[in-house]
Amino acid sequence: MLLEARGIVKAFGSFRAVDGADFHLAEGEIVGLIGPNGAGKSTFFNCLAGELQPTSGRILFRGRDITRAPPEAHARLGLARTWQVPAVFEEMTVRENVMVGAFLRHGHRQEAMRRADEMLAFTGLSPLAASRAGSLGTPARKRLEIARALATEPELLLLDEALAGLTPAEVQAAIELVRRIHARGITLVIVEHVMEVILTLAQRAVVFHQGRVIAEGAPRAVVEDPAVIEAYLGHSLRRRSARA
Amino acid sequence: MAMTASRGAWGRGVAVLGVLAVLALAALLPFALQDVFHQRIAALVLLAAISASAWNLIGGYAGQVSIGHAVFFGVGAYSALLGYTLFEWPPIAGAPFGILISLVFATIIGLPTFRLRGHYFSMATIAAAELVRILVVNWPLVGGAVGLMGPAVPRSTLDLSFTSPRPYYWTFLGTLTALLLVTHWMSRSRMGFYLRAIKGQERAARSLGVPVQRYKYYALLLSAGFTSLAGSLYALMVGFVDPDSGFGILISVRMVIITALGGVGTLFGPLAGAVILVPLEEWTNATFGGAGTGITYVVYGFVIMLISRFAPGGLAELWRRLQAAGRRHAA
Amino acid sequence: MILAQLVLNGLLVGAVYALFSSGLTLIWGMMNVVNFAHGDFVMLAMYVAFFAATLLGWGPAAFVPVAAMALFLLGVLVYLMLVRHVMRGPMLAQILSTFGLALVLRYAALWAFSANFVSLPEDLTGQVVTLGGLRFEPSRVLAGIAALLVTLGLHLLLTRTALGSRLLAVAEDRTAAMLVGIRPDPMQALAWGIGAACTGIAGGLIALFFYVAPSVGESLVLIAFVVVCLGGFGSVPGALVAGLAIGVIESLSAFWVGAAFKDVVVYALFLGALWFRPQGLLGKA
Amino acid sequence: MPITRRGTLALPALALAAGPAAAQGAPVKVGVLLPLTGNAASAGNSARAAIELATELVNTPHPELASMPLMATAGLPNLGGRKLEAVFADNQGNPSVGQNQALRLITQERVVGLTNGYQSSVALTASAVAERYGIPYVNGESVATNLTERGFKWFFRTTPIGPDIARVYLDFIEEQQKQGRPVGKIAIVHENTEYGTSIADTIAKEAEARGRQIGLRIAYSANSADVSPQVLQMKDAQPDVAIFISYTSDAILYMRTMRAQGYKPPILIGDDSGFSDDSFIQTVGDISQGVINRSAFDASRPGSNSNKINALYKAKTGREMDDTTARMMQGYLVMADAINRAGSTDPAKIQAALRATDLKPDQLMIGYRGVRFNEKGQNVLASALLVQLRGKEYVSVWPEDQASAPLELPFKGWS
Repeated sequence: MLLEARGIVKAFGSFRAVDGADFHLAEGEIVGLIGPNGAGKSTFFNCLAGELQPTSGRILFRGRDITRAPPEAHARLGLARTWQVPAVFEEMTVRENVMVGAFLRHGHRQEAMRRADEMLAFTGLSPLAASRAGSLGTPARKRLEIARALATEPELLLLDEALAGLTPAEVQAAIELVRRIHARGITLVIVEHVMEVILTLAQRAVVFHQGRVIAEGAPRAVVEDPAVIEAYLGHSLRRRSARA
Repeated sequence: MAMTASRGAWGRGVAVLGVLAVLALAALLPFALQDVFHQRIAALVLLAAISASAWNLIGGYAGQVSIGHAVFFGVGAYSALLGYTLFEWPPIAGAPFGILISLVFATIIGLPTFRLRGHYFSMATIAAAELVRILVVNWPLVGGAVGLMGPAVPRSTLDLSFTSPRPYYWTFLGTLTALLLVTHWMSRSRMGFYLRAIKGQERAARSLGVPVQRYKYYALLLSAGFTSLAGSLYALMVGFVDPDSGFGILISVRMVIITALGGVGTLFGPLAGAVILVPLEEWTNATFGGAGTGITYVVYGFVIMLISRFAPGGLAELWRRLQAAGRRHAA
Repeated sequence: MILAQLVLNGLLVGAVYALFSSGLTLIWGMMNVVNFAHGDFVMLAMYVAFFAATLLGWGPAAFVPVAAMALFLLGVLVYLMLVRHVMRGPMLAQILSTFGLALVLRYAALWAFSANFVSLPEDLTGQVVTLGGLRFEPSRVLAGIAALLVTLGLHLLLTRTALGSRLLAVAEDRTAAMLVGIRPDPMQALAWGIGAACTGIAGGLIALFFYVAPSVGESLVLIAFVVVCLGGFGSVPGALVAGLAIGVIESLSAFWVGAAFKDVVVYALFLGALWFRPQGLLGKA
Repeated sequence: MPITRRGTLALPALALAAGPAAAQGAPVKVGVLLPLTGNAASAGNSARAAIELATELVNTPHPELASMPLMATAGLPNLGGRKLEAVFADNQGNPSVGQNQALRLITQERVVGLTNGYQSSVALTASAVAERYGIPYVNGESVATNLTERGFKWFFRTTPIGPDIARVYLDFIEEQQKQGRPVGKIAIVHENTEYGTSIADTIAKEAEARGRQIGLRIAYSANSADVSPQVLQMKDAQPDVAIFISYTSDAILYMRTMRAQGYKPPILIGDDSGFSDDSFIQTVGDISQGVINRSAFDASRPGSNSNKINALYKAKTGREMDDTTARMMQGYLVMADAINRAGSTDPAKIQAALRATDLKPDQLMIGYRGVRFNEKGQNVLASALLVQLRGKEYVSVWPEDQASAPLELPFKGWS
């Protein structure tokens, strides 16, 4: 077991965004976390990444308790992430952005640069290496985040809506990139509310609703689960009625 | 970079030669300036550049805008003269103690305040510096409100008390060169990248394994040490320090202003800022000061406003714009 | 008795601090711009009051609104000519520009009005009232009431009016505000105007019992920064609470610890408060 | 660095044009360091006007002031009638700037001597430059004792200093005791920069030497927005004598707050500075009736030099000359006199002339017993008297032989 989370609760005041979620992940998997907006999947994701500390529950990475470990410790242990809204270092160049990640395992500048260039080539960003990251558009920023996270040489990569807001062609390219990352032997967790992405990419899907895991299994099977349909439908129905 | 390795080495060679040439020219400058007052202004430019460059390490590279750096400056200045007052040491002997005390202060101030974000951090540093200033004012052992005097008449060359500004100029030039070398090396190392990442996006930096608090602390230590040294050098030249000229809030603000004017987080920004600002201060004061109408500061303030209005990134931004224009022209 | 008098004096001074800080907290909190020239805004308002009272013989009912209007114009002008252009730059550019502005205003005042200390005519500032053994100057009570009213007014403006929600929307997210059809520039110019107008009211009232000189803003501005920060940036009620608290703490510590150390107590408590509440007393996390 | 001299020359040049054209050779320049901006700008600018006036008086004949040196004649007679020129420099109240400006005045403006400085810290650093360059420096107003304890050869000071002042206060207090007034409890309230602290220390030391206790000592910061706790402390302790060492803004606040809190000490002494500022009298004079002030400048006696100078100053500026301003002006005039007696612009000769200075009371515009320097450069004949506020004017009340009006106690304040 690469990652295991047991009974995770995350409360903000009296509101429980995550309410007793269990989760496990085997090495080499691609798992999709799905659920309607506000289902708690992002909060849960941030607990896994160390950005938020769960109110209760435990998270184990390779059997090691990382529940209260700070985000930087997660990175060191081999657990990298990207952000829903890309958080690139705007004032640095694309290469420098990736070098920040590479410096985690390589103290020397030359070595970090070599490693960064590798990742830029891998993600197809080499032509943009010298551009200021702040000048990039959304697709390139998302790619840059992935390159930067990969430069920390993770075993597990957590992608937070890495495909949201992309055009269909860009989505195809991104899916292809995710496959290649997986081919390098990196385990992936993908948070996505676009169902299609999960269907094509994930080996397993975990569905969140109201802070709990309501279904889990092969993506095809999960989307046909009545509970899941109810959750999504109910959600969109509520939204429709709210708008009216 | 599309540059090949050999061209990189060649380019670096040229850069090193260029820097050496500039340094040699800078060292010879006092001979070109016959006028003692101009020599002194040149020395003051370097002194201002040292403290601004030191501030730049934490304020510029790491983006933690401290407006309380006068603490370290004052500690440096006081240490130099306190050694003389209490034990009759040559003032320079106090400098290492100033650095040590500054590192302790940096720890005491830095560790709790680094949790604070943006303006809260700035305000906390102001409060900490004011706190120290008031305590010094009310502490007779360190001279209280009266301040501390250096040796009125030099007892030996060890007192480093000269009539000519030239020896000060060279001392400051040496210190600044060392500081800029350290800064340059730091900015290209892991630490430099980490600091810029922290400045850009603290959360993202942490997710990439950057121990944010630790690197902020390193930067503050480096910054505090050099700021303290600048204070000691100031005391050496002026031969006197009191709470306002050592710990006053304007000392802190001036470091920020000079760096912001030149370009935050750039190697030569603080120096460029000092080259503009210090002569501007002296020129306005010499030209308008005697009239006693405050026009000195009206002109001075207006120039600062104009620069910030048209180049919010400081002179470094203007420089980049010029370069870009040059490239467009060449193409 | 002395304790009661000390607390009363502290509250009255604290109200002045709150009044003095109300405009600053609006500008600072909503636009994330530190206005280093804030003290000098107050100084200008005090001179407006001074000249209106001495040259035209006006009373506070006339010169306070005039000072508010004059400062409103100044605020809008400063925003349009200066702040608008530096806001998108780094935080340091704002420090740089408002510091430059502060110098220009302070020393233009020195140039125009000389460095001499002046004050309003004695008949405006004069009376002392004794109530139940406690003594106070009505002008200070007036300032205290004004502080409450200004705070309340600002708070209602921001939370209860369409204008307020537009101002807040721009403060929250400029781009998003633009998407829903709010033009940010006029909104922010207005915010600067309103912030400066509050400062104008403060200056006009403080002039009633304080001396007026080009350097007067300098001696008040640091405490205003502390008040705004302690209250939580942008929190108008926070500034009131913090202002009153600092006034009383100063008064009591000056009496018991020593006047020279009262700021030590204030700064130490301020740092301590930030340790427990890094976002200020009433600030949002 | 285009350092020009336009600004510094403009006004003295005007003063020159006004006088009769007897000038031979270039004017003799004296550097004047003043805090023209910053916290003490008010004092600096008052002094600037006084020194402009002094320059005018030296350069044009003023027979009505004939008892003072250089007044009856035009220019400096021993230098062939060359004009005197004051070159002003703003020290911004900052010791480092003071040092810069001293250097500039010496090396660029080629002044033959330096005067003033105002803040002791500035006088300290600026005079160190003068010492190294061998340029005479006459300070007329800084009271820090250590200024004349540094073994300097080029530094002279005309003002009474801490110990002189302390003696005046304690002599006065002891005399009041002889007349049966209670003076057992003395309070010192002082601002906590160098000025207030050092004067307060000296008074405390002198009191102790005479076997008296300072019952209450309150240090405060001059830029406080509120001084009511201090007033309540005094109201609580009820001292017989209160000595205030304050700058202008805080002196104004104290008077207002004492009135608001309904507290009057029976004897209220203000130490010069803030309490002697014309702004103080204009803003809170009405509620400060009978406040006693240390001063060496008593303009209240008709026909005296002080009275005439004050009238000229008032005509020029519309304000009364205060003691600090007068002491600065006197310092400048001592320098002018020494240059004239030296008959040369050679610094060493001016230094020698300064050493030989022996001015009598009627040769001064201020109430010293004379000007004569000891080997440290301190004027041994400096003295102070006490004046009391009556209406909008200070009148001399003590010591009795120099008094122009009787002392009125207790402190009246407001009605």
